[in-house]
Amino acid sequence: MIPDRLRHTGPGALALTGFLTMAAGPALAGDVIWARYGDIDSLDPHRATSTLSMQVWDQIYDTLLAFDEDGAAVPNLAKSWEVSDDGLSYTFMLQDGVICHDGTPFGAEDVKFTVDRAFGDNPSLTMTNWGPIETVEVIDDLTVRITLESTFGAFLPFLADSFSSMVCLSNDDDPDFGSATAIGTGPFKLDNWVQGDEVVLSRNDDYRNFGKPVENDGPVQFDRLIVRTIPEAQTRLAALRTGEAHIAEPPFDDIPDIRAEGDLDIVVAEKTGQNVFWQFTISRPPFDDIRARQAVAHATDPEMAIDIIYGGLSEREWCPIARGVFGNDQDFCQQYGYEYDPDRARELLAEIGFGPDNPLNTTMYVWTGGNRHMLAEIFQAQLAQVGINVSIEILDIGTMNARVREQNESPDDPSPGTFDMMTWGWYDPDILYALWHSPGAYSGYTSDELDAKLELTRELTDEDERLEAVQDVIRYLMENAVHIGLYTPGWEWVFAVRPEIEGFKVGVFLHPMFQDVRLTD
Amino acid sequence: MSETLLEVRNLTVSFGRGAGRNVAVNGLSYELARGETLAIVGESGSGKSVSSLALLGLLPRQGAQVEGGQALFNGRDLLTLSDTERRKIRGDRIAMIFQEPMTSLTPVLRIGLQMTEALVEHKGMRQREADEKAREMLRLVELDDPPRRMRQFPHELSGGMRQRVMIAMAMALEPDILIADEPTTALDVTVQAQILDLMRGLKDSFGTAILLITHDMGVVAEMADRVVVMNHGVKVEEGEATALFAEPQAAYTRRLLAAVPRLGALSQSDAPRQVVEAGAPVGKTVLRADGLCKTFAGRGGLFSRGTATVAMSDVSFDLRAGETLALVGESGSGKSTSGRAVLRLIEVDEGQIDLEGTDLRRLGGAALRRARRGMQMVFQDPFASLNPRMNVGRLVAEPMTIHGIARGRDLEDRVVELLERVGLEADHTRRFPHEFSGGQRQRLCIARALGVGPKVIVADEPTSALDVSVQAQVLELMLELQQSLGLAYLFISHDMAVVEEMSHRVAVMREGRIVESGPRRAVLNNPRHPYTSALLAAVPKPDPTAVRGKIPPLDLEKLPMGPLSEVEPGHWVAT
Amino acid sequence: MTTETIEAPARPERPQRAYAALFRSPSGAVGLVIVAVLVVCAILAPYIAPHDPLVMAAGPRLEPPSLAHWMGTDQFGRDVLSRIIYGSRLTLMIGTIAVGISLSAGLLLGLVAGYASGWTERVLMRIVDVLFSFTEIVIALACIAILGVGLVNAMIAIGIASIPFYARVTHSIVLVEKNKPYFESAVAAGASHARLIFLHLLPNVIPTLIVIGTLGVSTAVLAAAGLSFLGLGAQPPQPEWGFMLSSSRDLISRAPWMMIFPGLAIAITVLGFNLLGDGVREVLDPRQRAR
Amino acid sequence: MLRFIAQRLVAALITIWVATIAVTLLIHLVPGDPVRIMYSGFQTTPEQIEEIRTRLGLDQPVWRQYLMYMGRVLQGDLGHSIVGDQPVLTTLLQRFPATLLLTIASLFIAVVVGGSLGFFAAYRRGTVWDFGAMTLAIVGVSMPHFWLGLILLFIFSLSLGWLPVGGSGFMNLILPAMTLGLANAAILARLTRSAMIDIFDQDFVRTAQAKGLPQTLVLYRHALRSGLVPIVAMLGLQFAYLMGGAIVVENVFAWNGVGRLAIQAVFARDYPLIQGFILFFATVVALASVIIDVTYALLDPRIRYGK
Repeated sequence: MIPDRLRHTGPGALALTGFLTMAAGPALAGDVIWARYGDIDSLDPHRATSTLSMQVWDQIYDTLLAFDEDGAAVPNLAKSWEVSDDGLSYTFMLQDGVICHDGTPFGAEDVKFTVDRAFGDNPSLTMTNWGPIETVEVIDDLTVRITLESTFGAFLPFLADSFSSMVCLSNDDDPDFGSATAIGTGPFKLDNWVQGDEVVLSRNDDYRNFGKPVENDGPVQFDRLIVRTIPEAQTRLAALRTGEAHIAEPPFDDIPDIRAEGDLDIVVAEKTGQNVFWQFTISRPPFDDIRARQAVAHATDPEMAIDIIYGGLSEREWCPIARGVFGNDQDFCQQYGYEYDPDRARELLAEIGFGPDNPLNTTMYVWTGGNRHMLAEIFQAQLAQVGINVSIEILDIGTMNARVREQNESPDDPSPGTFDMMTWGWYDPDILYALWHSPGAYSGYTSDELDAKLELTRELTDEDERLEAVQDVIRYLMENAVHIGLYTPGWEWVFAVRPEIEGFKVGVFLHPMFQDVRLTD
Repeated sequence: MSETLLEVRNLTVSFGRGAGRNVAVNGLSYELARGETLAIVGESGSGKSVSSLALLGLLPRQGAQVEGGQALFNGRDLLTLSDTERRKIRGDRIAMIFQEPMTSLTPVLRIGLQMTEALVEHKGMRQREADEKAREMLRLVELDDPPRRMRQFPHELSGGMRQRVMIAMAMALEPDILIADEPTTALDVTVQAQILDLMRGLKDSFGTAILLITHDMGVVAEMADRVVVMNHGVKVEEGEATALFAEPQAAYTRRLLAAVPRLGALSQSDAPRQVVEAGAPVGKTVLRADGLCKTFAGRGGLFSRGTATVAMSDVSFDLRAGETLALVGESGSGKSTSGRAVLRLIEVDEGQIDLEGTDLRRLGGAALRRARRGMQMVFQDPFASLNPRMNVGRLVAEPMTIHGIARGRDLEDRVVELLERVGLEADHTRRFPHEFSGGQRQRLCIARALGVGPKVIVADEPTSALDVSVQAQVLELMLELQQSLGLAYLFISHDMAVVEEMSHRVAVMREGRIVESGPRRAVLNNPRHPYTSALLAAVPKPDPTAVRGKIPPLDLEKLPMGPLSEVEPGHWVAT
Repeated sequence: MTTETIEAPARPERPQRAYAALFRSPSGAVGLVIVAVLVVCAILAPYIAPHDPLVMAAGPRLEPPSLAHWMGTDQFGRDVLSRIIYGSRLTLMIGTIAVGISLSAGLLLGLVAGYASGWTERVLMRIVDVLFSFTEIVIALACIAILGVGLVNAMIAIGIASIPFYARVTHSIVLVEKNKPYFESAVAAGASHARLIFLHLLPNVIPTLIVIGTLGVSTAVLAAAGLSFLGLGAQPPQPEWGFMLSSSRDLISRAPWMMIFPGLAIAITVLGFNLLGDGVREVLDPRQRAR
Repeated sequence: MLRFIAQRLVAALITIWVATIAVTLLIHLVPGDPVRIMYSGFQTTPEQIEEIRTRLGLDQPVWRQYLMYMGRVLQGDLGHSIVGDQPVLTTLLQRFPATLLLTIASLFIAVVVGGSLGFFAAYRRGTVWDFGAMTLAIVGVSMPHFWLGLILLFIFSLSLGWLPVGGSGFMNLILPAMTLGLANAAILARLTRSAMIDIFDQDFVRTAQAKGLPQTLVLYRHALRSGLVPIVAMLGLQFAYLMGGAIVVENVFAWNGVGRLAIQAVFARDYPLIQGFILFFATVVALASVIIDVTYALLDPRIRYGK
């Protein structure tokens, strides 16, 4: 099975957990409190995949490369690199004088430790995303060479992502690493993690920024960052209003009011790489017929739904990969897309024998949280208009993925096939390979033709050639109604910020950055 | 003996209101003189307890109300006193002891505290003085080691000891009146005798008047100076005890006295009264129990064994057709266990049970069920021994249905026949057990047992839950059935007088063993075992003229409890 | 006071009179009325409900209670009253199915254990006791962890979770009944196992179980609403009351009616079954009025 | 007495032991492949799945798995959670104090409110007061606690602003403890009432009255002291109920206890965490009931000085 990455899993994804947590230690003058609906899963970047975790790793660890404002991978801890002619060997030259939180210098051994660890006995959950790495060699203290088994177009972007966070060698053999301790080179040191409650981080005075798109390249300009879990949206808002929190995701329904009041700033992340799309059980009726899939696509109106639920905070996304990701082009995708057209949907259904007297009955799976269940209820009502009776099952992401795979793998099941609002966040079109190259992340639709097209997107390293290959895949997926984009982004992308906080920004692919944050009165 | 201490006039107590009103005591009047013992006697529902509870304001808080009358004590009407004033009299001037010594003491408080709190409350004593007084009282009621008793909790004492504590507690304040509500009913007969002795002694030394409430004419005869007889809430007769026993005036009293079984009435005959002309003679042996042993394991944990109780040890007897063998003993003697064991309602550990040549212990499942046809049981509590959800017709028919004796029309006829046989009516078949009185229910049980034509009936205290008048009728029925049908009875009872009336042979049990057995006449007239003698001596006689001496204490440790040996033909005594 | 029992006149224990008696018990009467209203709502939902419970935009979104929408509308503009009326169907279904599962299994276990005695009884009841001490919610959570989220699974989970309780109740009644002389009398009469169990024990166990089962419906409704509230039970667009409560949480200050009415519906229903259970108990066993 | 404690401890150990069997079986009752369900959220190759299966011991026969699991449990190792790979025992222990605090605070409220209400109703049996108290109690029993919680929250936090909406300080404890405590006070009031009515009907209360003791002495020394035994005995079960109730209430008020963790674990199908939770819960409840049993044994001389 292939890389898939979820920036959305984790138990924190429940919107139903409760009303607030104004926790433990007293907040101090130099503290910035960031309230979120859920907690991190682990301090170890190899042990979790949730966006909530990743956004905290960003503060503790640093990466060899970094994404610039456009999503291109640029030098960071690695000041430069060389690629061998066959494209299999990368030699990274590291910045001098970078210091880990425990005071040890950061160097090639730490890089080797991190990569080896990702492929070790208890490998990283994102091991396959690292690419076909064969060896890591320490050339000298500040030079490290990574050799691949085959060319890998997404290798460099991966090294800019949080999953490749550089873990210092000093963590080796520490049994508490990941649950109580974490040593990196990022802008904050870990003070304390109270599970389910808060992560307390304090400023790393040795921190220097090399590649992130921020103005302040030195240490952050406040003392502590307290990342607090407040599951209930209303409570987060209350905390924001009373000053018990500085930054928080507000309830969507309240955003127009907040904007109108003008006390709090609303920061909306762009180029998140997040995508929500339809995926079907193609292995059995009714969705083995393309017309059934197209009917669903024509019968649903994502624009109207996201307008009701998110009030313009999300956008219609025509492509199978989200805005900001290499290869995304709305105009290109729209020509193969499916407009809202209930009459067309009815026609298609009639062609395959469904009608008002014989409705199509099926089930839609939806991932919990982020108001997606409400969106699903709207889609359910829209589908009912054309004679598709849908029952909704709201599942946590793990169960949902398992269920989808199970559906795809049981072509002989007599019950009707299902479809789902699938969710992904990724920084590279390599995601399509993960999803649809046989056997496919969900054991879903595969074909030799598609496999060949996808292999090409991995092996090609030339940008133009790769773009053409990627769009070829997109066209194929859309024409066959296999992967139909709905909207972007889908989770953890709206922040309300108190006025005394200046300079908070969220970079591409949802990396929040505190380097420029200043507390004013 | 002349000064009137308490004068009750026209006392009326009722339960419930409106349509559900039920008068428990109706216009009761009596006087109690200083130092005398007045017995209020009656059967259940006569209102005897209610009337005395009403005096002290101790009626159940819900439902019961005093509707009228007066109770003058020292010139004041107890019934109209305020709660506080009545409380001051209660326990101080008028004390009370109850029937159930096992539950009448607060389980979580030490004896010492319970004995002294009234002294502290009423006499204003300091704790130390009160303790001293309590110890003295405990000595007076003949409890050993009073200081230790004071520190104990009620559960550490036996029933008899608790009743002594209750008496000591009541008498400690030297009350004018002691109300004793069935003070010995829950006790074994030997303990009862001791408690009655004790009460008599204390009364004499303190000069306390006793209001004794009881159903037992023997106790009345032994204790009372004067007697008030009640029936259905009304006083039917009042008089000096000797006169009342000698010449009862009211018809009810006469009936009551006639129904009381008197020990010794049949001392000159070998067999029970003949109630049927040419009754079936005693035949050959139908049931033989040999060497029955049963030990109940105590409830223990994984690591700890519970204390085991030996319920039966080497119990052997036989029973012939048309004969009654009585198993006699006090509570815990193993008599009921033996009765159940022969029916295999309890599995014995060892021994043989032989019913007409079949070893019941070897039978299993269907064979055992078939064999049960030969032996039926009548239980003590007629209220619980009939399934409340089955109507009488089905109840009586059930054993016959089980054994396929009759069906359809035939079955119905037989049910009616049986009902009539035991003195009930044919149209009772559609009724349910709760619509019948205790005596009627016991008749139903008997009818049910008779249906399958058993050889043996095990009757476990069949009349001890019944009033004496009802008891007499049921016993009469049982005799009649035995003599006309040739039934063998294994008759289990604690009541020596009933045993005498019913049995041909007697086996006396104590602590799981038979200590003496033999022909009834031999055993009762000429007991060879000290325990049998003590049992017989302790039975109160319903005759105020018969003066019984104080019963010498039994040395329980030294009682012979070994194997039986034959002292005369058929008469066996433990050695 | 055993010899002179101040005995109330024998009470009829038969069902024919029970209904009449139920009306004489005030709590029973109130409970019966509530439950009857609930049943009527469930049966006649399509005729009573002013709107389709599932149709969005039956009115404006988040409209406070008004003449058109007596209990207001939810975030999709669905009529809250109609959803509550239709919700009664789910509630009754939950109650009966969950209690059906636990009652039948518990009855069987309790009867077998109580009747069998010996090792069978000790082992069975030890297991039941242990499960009982886990508490129902934890067993229900374990079942849902196994079966997955959903209303049907929640019903099954609640049903399974209460089995130990019903088994204990049944077992204790069986023990009491088995030690009553009438049972021994039937044994002595030579009754077969089947006769003893079905003609003697069962009829005497059932009345208490009717009480426990009626009270159990209220527990089951409460538990199912709780699970749905946590998101482990009903799924959209099911108008399940607990689920409606849970979706009101984000809107609690903007649309308190979305929180008030479903909660009220649950509380009244549960109250109804509790009162009915108490009433039935009073009728069947006047002495137990205290409990 | 020592034997009594030993018996209760053995019973508790049996409970815990059965719990270990139950949790081992739990994972096998899952329809489908539990490893795949657990790890489906991650990019896992078939080889990895097999590797995980081996690591979790799920490729072994059940009895073997059980022995392995017991071996680890005895060393205090409840395994690692799937989400975040955190040590389960540490995670539970970190959250447990909050749950314990909530449970004890609610038990206190339940006992004080419910106990006195029930005692009062029993004493005034059959009066308007009794009727009122019992009406209150049955309404309380019928009220879903999550709804009560929301209402209290709406009134005291959102409308009046008197109390914070959640968190872990004392002020934050008030609402959840009230919610859980009041809901159980209603149950306890009914239980106390019937226990006290039983006591008031006992012969020894009549004996105490017959002695002419003042009513307060009869009530408190004789009736209440005796009534405490059955009432305290009920608290063992109440504690378990409260622990169970805490699971829901913690989720209403975002109280950071094991209950909230458990619900998250169920959602995420994090079986090691669910197993750990059930075992942990069973252990706590079993030990609590030992403590409560010993307490009531101390109150009851029949056990204290008995066999």
